[in-house]
Amino acid sequence: MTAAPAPVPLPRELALRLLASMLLIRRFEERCAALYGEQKIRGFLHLYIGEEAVAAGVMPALAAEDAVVATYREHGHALLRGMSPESVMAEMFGKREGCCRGRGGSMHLFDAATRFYGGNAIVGGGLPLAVGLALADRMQGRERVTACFFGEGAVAEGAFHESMNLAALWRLPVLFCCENNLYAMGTALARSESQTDLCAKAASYGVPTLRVDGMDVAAVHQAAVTARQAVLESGAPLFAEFQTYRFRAHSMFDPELYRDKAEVEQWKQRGPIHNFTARLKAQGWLSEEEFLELDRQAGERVEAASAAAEAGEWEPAADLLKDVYTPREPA
Amino acid sequence: MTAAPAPVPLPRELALRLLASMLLIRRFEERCAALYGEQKIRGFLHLYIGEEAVAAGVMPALAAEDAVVATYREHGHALLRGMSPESVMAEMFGKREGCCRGRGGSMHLFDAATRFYGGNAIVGGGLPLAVGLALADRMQGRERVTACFFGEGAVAEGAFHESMNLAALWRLPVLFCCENNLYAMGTALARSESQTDLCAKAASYGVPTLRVDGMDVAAVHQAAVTARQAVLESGAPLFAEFQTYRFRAHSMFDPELYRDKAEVEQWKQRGPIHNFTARLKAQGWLSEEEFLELDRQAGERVEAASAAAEAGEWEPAADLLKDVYTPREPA
Amino acid sequence: MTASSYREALRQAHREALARDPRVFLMGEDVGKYGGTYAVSKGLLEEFGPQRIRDTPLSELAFVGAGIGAALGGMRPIVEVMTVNFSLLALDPIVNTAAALRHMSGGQFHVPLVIRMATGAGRQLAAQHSHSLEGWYAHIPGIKVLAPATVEDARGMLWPALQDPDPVLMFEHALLYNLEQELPAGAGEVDIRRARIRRPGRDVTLVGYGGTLEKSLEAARILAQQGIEAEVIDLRVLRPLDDATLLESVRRTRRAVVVDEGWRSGSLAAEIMARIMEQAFYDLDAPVARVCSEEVPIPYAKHLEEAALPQPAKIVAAVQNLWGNR
Amino acid sequence: MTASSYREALRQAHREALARDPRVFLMGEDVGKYGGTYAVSKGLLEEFGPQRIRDTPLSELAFVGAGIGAALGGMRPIVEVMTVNFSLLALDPIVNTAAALRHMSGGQFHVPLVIRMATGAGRQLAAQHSHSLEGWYAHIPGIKVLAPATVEDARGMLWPALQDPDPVLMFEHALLYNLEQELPAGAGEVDIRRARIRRPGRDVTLVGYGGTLEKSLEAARILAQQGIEAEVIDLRVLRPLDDATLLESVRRTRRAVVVDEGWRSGSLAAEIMARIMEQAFYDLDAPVARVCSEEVPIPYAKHLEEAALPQPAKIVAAVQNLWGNR
Ligand SMILES: Cc1ncc(C[n+]2csc(CCOP(=O)(O)OP(=O)(O)O)c2C)c(N)n1
Ligand SMILES: Cc1ncc(C[n+]2csc(CCOP(=O)(O)OP(=O)(O)O)c2C)c(N)n1
Ligand SMILES: [Mg+2]
Ligand SMILES: [Mg+2]
Repeated sequence: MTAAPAPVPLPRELALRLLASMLLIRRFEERCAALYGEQKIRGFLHLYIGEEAVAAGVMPALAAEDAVVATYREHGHALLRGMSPESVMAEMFGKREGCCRGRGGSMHLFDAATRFYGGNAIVGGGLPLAVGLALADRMQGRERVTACFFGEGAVAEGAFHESMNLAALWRLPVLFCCENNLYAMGTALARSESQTDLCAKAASYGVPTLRVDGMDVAAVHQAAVTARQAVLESGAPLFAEFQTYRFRAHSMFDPELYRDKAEVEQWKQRGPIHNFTARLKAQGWLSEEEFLELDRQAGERVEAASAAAEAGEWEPAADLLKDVYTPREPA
Repeated sequence: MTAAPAPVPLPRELALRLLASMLLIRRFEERCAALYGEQKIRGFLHLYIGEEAVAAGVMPALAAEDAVVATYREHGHALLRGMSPESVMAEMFGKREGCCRGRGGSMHLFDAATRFYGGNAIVGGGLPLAVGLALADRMQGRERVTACFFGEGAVAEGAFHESMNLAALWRLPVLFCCENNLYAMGTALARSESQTDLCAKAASYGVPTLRVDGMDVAAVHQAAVTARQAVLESGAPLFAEFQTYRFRAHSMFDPELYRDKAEVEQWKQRGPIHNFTARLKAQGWLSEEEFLELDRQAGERVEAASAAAEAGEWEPAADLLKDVYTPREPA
Repeated sequence: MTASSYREALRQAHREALARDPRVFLMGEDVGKYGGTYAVSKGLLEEFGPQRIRDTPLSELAFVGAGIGAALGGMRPIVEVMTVNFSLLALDPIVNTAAALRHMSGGQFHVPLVIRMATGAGRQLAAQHSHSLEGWYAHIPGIKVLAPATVEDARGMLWPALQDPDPVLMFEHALLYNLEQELPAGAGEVDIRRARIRRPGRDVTLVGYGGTLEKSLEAARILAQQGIEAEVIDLRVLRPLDDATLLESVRRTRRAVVVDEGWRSGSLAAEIMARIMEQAFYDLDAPVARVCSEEVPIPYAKHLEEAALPQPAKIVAAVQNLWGNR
Repeated sequence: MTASSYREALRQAHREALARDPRVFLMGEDVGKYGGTYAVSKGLLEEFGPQRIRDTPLSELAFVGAGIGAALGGMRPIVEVMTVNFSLLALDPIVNTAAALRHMSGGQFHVPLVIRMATGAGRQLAAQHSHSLEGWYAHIPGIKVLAPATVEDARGMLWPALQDPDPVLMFEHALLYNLEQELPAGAGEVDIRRARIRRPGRDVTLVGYGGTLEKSLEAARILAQQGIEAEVIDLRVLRPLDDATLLESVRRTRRAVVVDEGWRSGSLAAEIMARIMEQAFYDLDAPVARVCSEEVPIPYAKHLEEAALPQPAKIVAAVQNLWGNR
């Protein structure tokens, strides 16, 4: 017996925008997976498929002047922060049109224009960075928030502990966004944390918490709006746990020995796009044609990006040493 | 108006032994301070004066087969674990009769015979070591406890977080003994932790806690007996916070700009030797002569150690490279 | 002789060690349920159980430190730090405890611990996942550093490393796991004290190790076609270095090129050059040269990554230069 | 000219920087209320307040990482890591973020951050408090490494380091803080790109830096009495190395000894020797020698510590050997 889906507590236009956002990520990453098969994209590729509601809900809650710090699983965050699919895709191809001119690849997307500070391939590596960005805002009297995304696996790292304490001690405006997808590579949360209630940990730094259904983009968005406001008002950090799930393997090398297919299937029933679409349809805000049109637009956007990346150029190997140091006038 | 001192809830013989232990540490370290002035002892010297009740109460609660891990402020722990004052003092002189043949000095006392694993000058450095020692006991089916001492300053380090979680996750028999003397060098607890209730932190790993008056050697001892038993029975870690205070500077270089003389004086009123002596006298277990005799014995013990150290020899400089690697048969 | 991959050889070595000594256990991130990031430990959890194949949380500092403690407590731990890149988080226990403990304690304690990690670039994993920092570790007194470059060494270094009373670090170049070579049926323990001449030659000595051995051998094949016979030395042991094998060769060939994936400045290659300078200066017909990584965080794009790393063509050019140099 | 200590010179440099640029702030363990472990920042908290003189918890990883973030956010942080020994806990943010960020981001971001730390042995602080690991840092592309060895450099390196758009690490040898030297009244900014000849000489080049400069000068004085005129070079900048000054000198004197408190194997001294080998081999009359620390965790006892470290007598002997060697 299925209860009728809860109505979406957002304006229709916004709701449709969130859906479109999730579709963009989904289509973009499906394309990436295919391009990986074609060896156009190499290195590590960590897909966000299944978790789209988190980035899709949080990003529109942030202001343009806010800063964002993410992980190696950050295509979605980069796209929704406003980076063009072309620049992201070209980066994954290793082309000079890429946001980092091919230096970074999938795990290291950066964008100065949107204050997107990466793209960090060290688990927990972004946390102290976010604390410092918030410190700079505080010291310069800027009313801003730094949103820091990280997986639940990072919670075991010393970097988490030190960063939470520092942010709380100095009351810095960091919005800690923990994407709890239950696994760190093959390690389930219960096999990495003695205390699996992550919010209980945050409380031990005196940091207020929110636990959010990360499969429900509307819930994520509302929580993110609330959270950002709370950080701005208190000037102090907040820890938000988004409970979510990745539908794909950890990376393209992962044989997924550590979890049951049935578990994955169960979570897929709660798929963020699937369910949100159903709710919008149920309340008459979306027809099947409209859905297909949104999906087509996302696909088109991705195709354009991938064609542009394909047509892009290689950075000359002679420029290898560029950007190790900032150029200065000769001595 | 002072209330009558609470009677000491221990057998008389044990109580007198605890007092003698504290006196030994006190006299030993006062002598060290003097010897530092005479330049017989060099390097860093961190005195435990004021905190004696903690080591004095915990050590006799441990079994001979238990392991002990300490910090750079570990003279008291070393002595009460059963190392001879001679070998400790000679080590501080840098003599070959020292426990580490002059390699370690004040911050690196070690003793294989009593399973005393140092002596660690990296704040938080002993914590993962203790987890590993307990793991070895667990894997080899030995019913033992590893007692790990560290200051409240170490709680901010990532090493604390990672070690607490690992010990709790794997249910390892570690007795975490936090010596909360309120300062880490010049940094007061409230200026280093957003959450100053340290037991609240331990709870976030699901680790049971005890908060103990670290100025009361009887309370410390009773708590330590209870705590060790709990660790043995549960096979899992326990976090004990001993609230104490150091009467002296952090090290011999510290000008103590960061705390009021009045605060120090106030804590001295609660001096562990002073108060425990008063209680023993009040209940008729100790006369002034007996006290003086105990004190004299401690002083004698220390004088003998310092004379022996003075008479000791220097390790030949030709043996400098000894003990970098374990000698093996020639290839 | 049967063909084996480097990965399988490592797995066999683990299996043997675990079976032979109950004190041996393996711990690290994803060594168990996931089957090992590089699949080295695949199947071991099923075979030896969760007590001896221990998945750790993401806590490099604590589980390396716990490995040290477990070694002190009588175990023989193998700690896998997924890659050298993450070992930066565990340098404190390695340098300040594992390496120093024996000396600090006046010889009372020693740390029979093996730490394994993948190292090196070449898979387009970009700046944070492509370090070659084994040269750093080779700087530290109190530890030993191994770099198996062949399937035989992958098979045979683990057991003697576990027998060593002191901490031994093993660096496995990530590109080697798929390497297939012949292995004698009863292959086991190898010597872990000496470098090995992998190809004899009279005209020049190429010094490589780990990921640069194959590249050096490839360069030697190309040089042979040009009439230059290069001797190729595989260092195998990065600390303590086997000066004798190295110098005997260089004194004979009178010329050398060191090939090292570390960044040029402060590379292990510099140390090899310094030792040759100190001990064989008057035997040299030309300055010793080196082919190292360019001084840049390793970039993602394939052509840029290739340009950043030592390659056979660069080695060949460096050798040719030894004659045209003056 | 007025006499100043190295410590006071550093303090003045901080005071100047804090006064001159509101984006500059200092953070680290005990830099404020305690007055700085080496009293460098004594009085600055009172003068500039707790916003700009920030005591941090014992969290080396987080506050170094936060320094990087603050630099990205438009500040000009000076992060004091009490000593190089504790910087092992912060290597990940330094190597994987500060050094790599500009390159990884394709030049979009840069990190104008200064990290200062005390280094070196000589105060009987034993194995865990006596490291000289600046050579390690000099291996990392993306950062710059300074080693002020004089009061003038202590006074003058901070401001240009803060003007540098990229991360700059400053290593202050712990024995130098009490050093007193004359300083011109208006002393300020110095060049942070070049090595300096601290004593001219024609017979041999001694290469030192930081804590080994004074020892090299002392050796030169002893050698002068024996009729050997040593030129003494102070490297000053450990990355990028100033090859020009070094090689000009060595080509002239045709002999060199490198003096480095790092452990011998894999020391910065090896890199200097490699560069001389590569660029001035045919100008040498003898192999370049080095005087480094013995390969042992630094022991506590005074006579053992002295035996472990470079000393003027060892430098003198190494120089004398350059003639008797063949
Ligand atoms: C310090 C560090 N250790 C190990 C790794 C290898 N690694 C990459 S992702 C990952 C799992 C992280 O899990 P989580 O934080 O939950 O993020 P998720 O991948 O689930 O999004 C691991 C172990 C790393 N990149 N950095
Ligand atoms: C990792 C590290 N950082 C800094 C230091 C310098 N230091 C030595 S003791 C100390 C204070 C430690 O305070 P706490 O843990 O409370 O122990 P206490 O000295 O009060 O006994 C500091 C900062 C160090 N030894 N190790
Ligand atoms: Mg996860
Ligand atoms: Mg304290």
